[in-house]
Amino acid sequence: MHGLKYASVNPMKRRYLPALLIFLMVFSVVASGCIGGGGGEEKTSTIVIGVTDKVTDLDPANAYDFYTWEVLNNVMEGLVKYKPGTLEIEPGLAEKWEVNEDSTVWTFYLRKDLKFADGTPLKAQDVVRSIERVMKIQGDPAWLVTDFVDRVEAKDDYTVVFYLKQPTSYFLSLLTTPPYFPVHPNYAPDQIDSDQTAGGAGPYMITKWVRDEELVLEANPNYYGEKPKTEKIIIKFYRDASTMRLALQNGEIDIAWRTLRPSDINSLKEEGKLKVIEVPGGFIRYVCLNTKTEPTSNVKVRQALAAAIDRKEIAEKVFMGTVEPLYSLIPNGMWSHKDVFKDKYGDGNLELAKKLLQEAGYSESNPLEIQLWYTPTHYGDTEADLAQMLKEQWEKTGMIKVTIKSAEWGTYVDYARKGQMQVYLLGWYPDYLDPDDYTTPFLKSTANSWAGTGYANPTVDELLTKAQTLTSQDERAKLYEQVQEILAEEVPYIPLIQGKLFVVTQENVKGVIIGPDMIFHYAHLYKE
Amino acid sequence: MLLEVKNLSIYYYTLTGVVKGAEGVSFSIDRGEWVTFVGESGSGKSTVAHAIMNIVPSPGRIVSGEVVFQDRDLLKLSKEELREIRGKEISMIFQDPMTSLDPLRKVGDQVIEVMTVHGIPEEEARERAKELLEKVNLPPDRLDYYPHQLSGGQRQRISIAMAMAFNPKLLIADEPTTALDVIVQDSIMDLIEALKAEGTSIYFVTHDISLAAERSDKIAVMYAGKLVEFGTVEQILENPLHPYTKALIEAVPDLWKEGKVRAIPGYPPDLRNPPSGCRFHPRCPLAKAGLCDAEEPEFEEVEKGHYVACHFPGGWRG
Amino acid sequence: MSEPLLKVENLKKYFPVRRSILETLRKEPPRYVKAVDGVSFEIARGEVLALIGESGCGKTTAGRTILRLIEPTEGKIIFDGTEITKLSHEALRPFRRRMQIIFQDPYASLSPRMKIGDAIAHPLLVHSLAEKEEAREMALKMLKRVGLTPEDEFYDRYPHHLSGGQRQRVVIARAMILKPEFVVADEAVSMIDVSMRASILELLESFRKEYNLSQLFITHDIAVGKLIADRIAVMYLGKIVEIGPTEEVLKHPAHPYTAALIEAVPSIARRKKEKKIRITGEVPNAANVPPGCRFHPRCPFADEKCRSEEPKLIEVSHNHFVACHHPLI
Amino acid sequence: MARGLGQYILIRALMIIPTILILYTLVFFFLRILPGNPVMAVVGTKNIPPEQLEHLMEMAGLNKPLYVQYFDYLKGILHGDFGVTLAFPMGKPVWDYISQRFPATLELAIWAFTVSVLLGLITGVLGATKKGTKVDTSMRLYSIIAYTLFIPWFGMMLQYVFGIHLHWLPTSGRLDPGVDLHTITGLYVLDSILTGNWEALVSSIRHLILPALTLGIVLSGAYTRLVRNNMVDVLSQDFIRSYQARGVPDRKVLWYALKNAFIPVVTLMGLQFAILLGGAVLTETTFSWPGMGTFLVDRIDYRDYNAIQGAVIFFAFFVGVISLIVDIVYAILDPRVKY
Amino acid sequence: MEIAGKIAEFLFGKKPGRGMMLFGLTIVLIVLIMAIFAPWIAPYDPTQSSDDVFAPPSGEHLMGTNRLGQDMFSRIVWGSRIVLYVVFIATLISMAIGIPLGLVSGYYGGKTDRALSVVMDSIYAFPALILAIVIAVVLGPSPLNTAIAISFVYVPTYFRMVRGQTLSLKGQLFVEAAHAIGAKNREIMFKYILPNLAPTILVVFTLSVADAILTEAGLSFLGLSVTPPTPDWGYDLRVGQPFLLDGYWWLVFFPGVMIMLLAMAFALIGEALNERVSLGTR
Repeated sequence: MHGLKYASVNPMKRRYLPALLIFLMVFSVVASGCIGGGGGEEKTSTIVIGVTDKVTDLDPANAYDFYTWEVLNNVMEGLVKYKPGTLEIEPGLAEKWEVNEDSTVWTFYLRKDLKFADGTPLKAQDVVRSIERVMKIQGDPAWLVTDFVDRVEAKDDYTVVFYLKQPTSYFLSLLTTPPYFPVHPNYAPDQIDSDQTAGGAGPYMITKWVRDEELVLEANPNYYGEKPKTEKIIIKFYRDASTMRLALQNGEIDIAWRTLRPSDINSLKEEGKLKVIEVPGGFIRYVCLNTKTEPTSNVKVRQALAAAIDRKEIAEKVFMGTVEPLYSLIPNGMWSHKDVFKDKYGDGNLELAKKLLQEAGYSESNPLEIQLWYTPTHYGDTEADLAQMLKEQWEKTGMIKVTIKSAEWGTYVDYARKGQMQVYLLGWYPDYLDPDDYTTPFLKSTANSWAGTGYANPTVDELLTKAQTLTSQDERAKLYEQVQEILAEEVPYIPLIQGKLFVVTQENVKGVIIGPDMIFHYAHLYKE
Repeated sequence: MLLEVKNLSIYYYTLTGVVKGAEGVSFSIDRGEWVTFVGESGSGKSTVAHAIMNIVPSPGRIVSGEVVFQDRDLLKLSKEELREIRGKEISMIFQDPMTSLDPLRKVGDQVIEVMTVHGIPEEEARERAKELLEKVNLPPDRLDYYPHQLSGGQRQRISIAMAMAFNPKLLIADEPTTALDVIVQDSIMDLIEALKAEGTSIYFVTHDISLAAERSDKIAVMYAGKLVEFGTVEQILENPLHPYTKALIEAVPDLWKEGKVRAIPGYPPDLRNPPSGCRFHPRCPLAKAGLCDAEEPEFEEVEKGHYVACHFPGGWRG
Repeated sequence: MSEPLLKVENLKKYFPVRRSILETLRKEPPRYVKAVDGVSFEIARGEVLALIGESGCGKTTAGRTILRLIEPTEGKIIFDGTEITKLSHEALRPFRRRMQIIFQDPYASLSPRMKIGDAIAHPLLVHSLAEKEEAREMALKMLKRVGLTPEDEFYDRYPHHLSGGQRQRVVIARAMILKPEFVVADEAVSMIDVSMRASILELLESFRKEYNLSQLFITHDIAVGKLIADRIAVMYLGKIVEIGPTEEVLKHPAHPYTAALIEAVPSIARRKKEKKIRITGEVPNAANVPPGCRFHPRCPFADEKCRSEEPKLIEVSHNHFVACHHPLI
Repeated sequence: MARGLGQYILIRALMIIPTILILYTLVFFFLRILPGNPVMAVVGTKNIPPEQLEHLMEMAGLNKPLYVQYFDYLKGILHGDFGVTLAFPMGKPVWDYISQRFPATLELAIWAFTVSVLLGLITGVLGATKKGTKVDTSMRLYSIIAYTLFIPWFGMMLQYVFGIHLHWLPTSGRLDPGVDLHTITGLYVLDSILTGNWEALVSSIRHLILPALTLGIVLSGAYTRLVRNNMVDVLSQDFIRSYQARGVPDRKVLWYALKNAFIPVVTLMGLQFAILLGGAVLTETTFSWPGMGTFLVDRIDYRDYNAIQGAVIFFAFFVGVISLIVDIVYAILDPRVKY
Repeated sequence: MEIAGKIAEFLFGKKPGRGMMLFGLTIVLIVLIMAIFAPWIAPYDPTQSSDDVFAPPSGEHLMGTNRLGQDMFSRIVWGSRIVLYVVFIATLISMAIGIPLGLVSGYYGGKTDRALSVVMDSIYAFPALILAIVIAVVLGPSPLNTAIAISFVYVPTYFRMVRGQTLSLKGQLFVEAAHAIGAKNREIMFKYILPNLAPTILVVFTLSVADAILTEAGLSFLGLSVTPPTPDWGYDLRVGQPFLLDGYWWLVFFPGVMIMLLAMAFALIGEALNERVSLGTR
């Protein structure tokens, strides 16, 4: 009636309805498909592990991060290894070994039945080739070899001799690290071979490798030792903990490993549908204080900051009980550890802090002004909360004003090395499990330039050098205790907390074994 | 009687108010007759043209009236019935040849389509398209051109070719030459005249009364949405009865007329709020207070076939 | 005859055809649209010359080039004895005051965001002819003068409040406030409703009388030309093909094109006329000007000479010139 | 004509070069404003001796003067060499990453793009044909709401509803664990079809649905608006009435109107694609999608100069190619375009 | 008074899009009031942690509390300051650079114009968020730096719009008329062209603000905008995300809704303005 109007034509419906219907159909098929098969049929021979870490570099000559080392530990093996779940060294590729008197020459005798995953025999020459390769490539972790090993020789097909630069009492623990693992001849001889999947002589071999997406391990048929309990391990890489947790709760993965957020762990624990396995860890967090620049060059200021910190509150609030307070740089449970900071300052000792601040010339009207730095991604989401909590605790004294600053990791590290930050947060994963690794890099003036605290004390240097060469654990322990006392007195670092490790698994997953070395050996895993 | 329009009213429901585009328009067109509608822009002459085809653009709406074409009220037909008539019985050409062809399609496809949608097979339509182009003095290869490759005059010829596809009973030409130069205008008018010669009635819209003078049989004068005068060319031009018609004739510069032109004082009214009474009264020299501004004049037949809506038809003569 | 106010000699304006990147790369020679291709004429003080032609004949370009709103390619423009063709923009400014232009489209020639009063006053400020207040006063007077009353109410209105006819009055007011001696009226009434045209023409005529204003009246409508012009010049494809006194040209057109134009104009007074000259086709593209007489492809009288030789303007009667090998008189 | 088009494409393609150059230069210098570098990021808190640090810097080529670094990289780009990563790991060709990550982004982008154009067309045409009615108003509201949806938030809500709550769809990644797919193009859906892998096909489509919907819906708003406005415009034009007056059936008229209204939409597509890639960063982050966006964000964390530069250049190139394709499509669709 | 009335008429008059305009302005006004009077409106210190963690919305905590026991309502209220600050600084910077550059470039044309256009087009065509991310990371997190990063990607928006409009206005008759009366270039640019750009600039301004709000949120979502404990919507959304799985919906819901409401408010205003502008002329 009123002119032509498209309203009544409705070609839309006719034209697009089929498309819409098809879309809806596909959608429902897909959706229902997942309800039906979402749980998936039980594949007992496969276990899927989710991680948020990355495998950076499959070349042990260059890999220097925790998770990659774990993978290398599963597809390779060293001459010696830790007995599962302990700090006890047991034979690996070498069935026995000898050491000379001053522990500078170490001789290892290989097993005769060694083969790489593809069946290529593994001989002493392969060990030498691998070690020399690390020394040549000079990658990140190369110092673990070059700082200690002068040269290495193959006496015959089954005998390897290491000549060390200086006596090293803890050489066997060094040998458990990936730079010492023999690698398959396929690895490029003198350059980094990041995506090489040939591996070494470990219980597993890599069968699929899609960077940042998926890594598939299958049992190595030529492994000399016991066959892994589970034929196939799939590692899924997640970008963040939330999606990993979702996948776990959705049943897409069997195990959520490194690293769920404290809050996730807490609520999963409360929920009780999944198993939460807690393992002590050697990971430590601490505050660095610049001893060279005002106002932290004043030892009273550093002590006051140390006194005002309440580690229990941090552990509870920021980390929701997934960490434990730490009162020394040497972690809880390691021999020679002493709670030096607790003894000297206690926790959240505001009175002492105020007193020290007053002695340093500060008051409520003339507060100490400091900049607290943190890095937002490297240590995870909790880092910002940690910084906030420290700010609050320090400001509780009424005499400190804290400004929080942050920088991305690459810049942050540069600032640290150049000593451009005042008060800043860092963390430490051990390279090898020895008190030396928790003291020398921090306190020895020739080894701590990376930390940027500018700390130097000749007495400490001397104590640490001595401790390195001694072989008796008791004697060494005494020296480390002394060093810790000095640390608490001079406060170039304030230890905060020590991490724990958490593995969350589906009910039917068994055989999670993680030792003090924090490495997860998948070979013991199985599903019921 | 080919077409009879009765009491047709069209309103535009715009955001700023209701524009009464045309109100109470009644007239009729005989077979083979050429009726020209003149008036200023906004007087409703095109609106009525659109309403006959029932294609008043949104937000316009036909609010009342009948359009009886060959004894059928077009406004009551179903879509399909109306579609059958459009382009076949009644054709239309538009003012702006730049925009009245689809810029994305070859003109040939558009010409052929007129025929195929009315049931002529594609092949036959193609042949006839060539003939049509010849009829409007265009080489047949123009069928392969896109509209932008043609001049305004050529495009208007294409429009006429399409209008001629079925020897329509009625051609509605909505200011088809406004955008063209005089020489081209002349040739387009010739084409329309040729169509008329074949028996087609013409509803021609223009704002140029002199253009109406030359070829029409009848002239309808519209002012502010109303039909104010209707009659044969002679009646209108030689004996205009409405003061507006007279003023319009006097306002047009004419090459063959000596003497001055005279402007019409004032401005056309805002159709959202048209003047009361006779809509022309604010500009009319004859307006009488109390009558013209209060009472709307009837549209009455004053002499045979000569209608006017004025309280004082021809009143200036004393 | 006294010295003419405006003298145009052999004016040319070629626009380069925008070449595609490809053509540039292929080093194809640049092509030109010869919009104005050698135009000469004079206008005396107080005289109105109508420049008539179909769209695309170059009449608008000619008008603008004369005011140097477009830079001429060649030729001379002499205004009141001074050659302004090569003047710098700064040196040209005094002449801007004396020469004005009125455009065809009253909708586009006013800034939508400027009050019309300010638009009229602005030229005074540009030429420092008045202070702000004074300029306002003068603008108000001018508004009244062009019939936009009450003027103080109109002063504060914006163009979109006005009808086309009213806008054109504003445009005229803006041009006239400087009391120019010469104005180019470019199709000044062709977009105005028929009922309003006459009044605009009357307004222009009144200024002509008041200021002794010379006008170049550009139009496609000969009837309008007849109404106001002293002389008529007919342009075709960038050239003047005929020029002469209005009466003379209309009564005795010498060029077939002029004749055809005149015959094509619809008229109430002469409804059923005989057509003597029928021309076909359309104006060709100015980028491809036909050789010889540029009108020859459409001319019913064209012969070999027309196809090869370009005709010169010759005087056929007093002051009446035509460029045709076969003039009709 | 065909030759003309070919040359036009070539020249138009060459115009991508300045774009790449400008963005490379910008990013190159921006990256070096602040202290810190990828080697630092790698070394981190590790106790590495200064000589070895120096060695690492040398390996990464970071101890050369800035301008040398600038031109070295540029030279590489000219040979299609995007350099090697400088961190985690060091020395792996950036191209390896791009060729692995880009298909993921492309696949997400294609689907999201399809969703957005389809939704935009449907809602826009609906709005235009019912101009002034409630339908029109709701379509316009849809357009604005879609446009202002915050991708991570919207994504999370979808994850929550369809993943956590209903368990219908996976919330992250591209394939279920353990699904084996032989990749050819890196576009998983296509690869699944090519290899006839039904399991992978279902799995990859299911993984795509949520991210593609998130991104697609957000981007559809702009299309809705444009399609509606163009369509309203076109429908008011004479040629539409002229079609009607010729008795052309309404459905055909609507189709012709749509074609005309679609042309400006094509020009929008190029730009929308760039916006889409930006949105892909947030989408990929929200859904742990292993594409270029997450790659870039990760690499920025490490300050991996070469990787960031490479990714930016690749993005610039890709965006250039898209706009080239859009231009060509435009030239084909619209006979008025001259080239 | 008269001007105020006209503005009111322009904004609220019975014109198309009045509803959109009113809704948009109301929200913007609310957020503005929140920002200005934050200290009086917020019941708690937004950075103060407490033992009352993960409290759901209640009379005591209108929007609940987060993992550190901070009051979410107070954080939302204070967070409005950051968003508005960043967005307006960013928009102002980009307008201050983009508009004059576009005007001059478009008006005079030539080689500089062409070079500038290539640069601007390149940035314009590049995914804005990606560029903003790169710049924000490099500059480090602070509201001002974020504003700079965002402004960087909007300069081309203004430049291109102003340049394009200038080009088309330059060819308009009224500009030619200005030449004809002898006006100088500067006068033409500022008296004739710029006022005609104003409505479009206003529309682009509101739309780019809407867009910038989302960009800011995107940057803070990636952790690139502010350092804690500064309250910021995007950042709060990011840190609240993991807790969505535990059912603490208010940590994500409120910041997300605020971001979108504010962006939507500006988009609605822009849409309504757009209609008014296209209606106003002609």
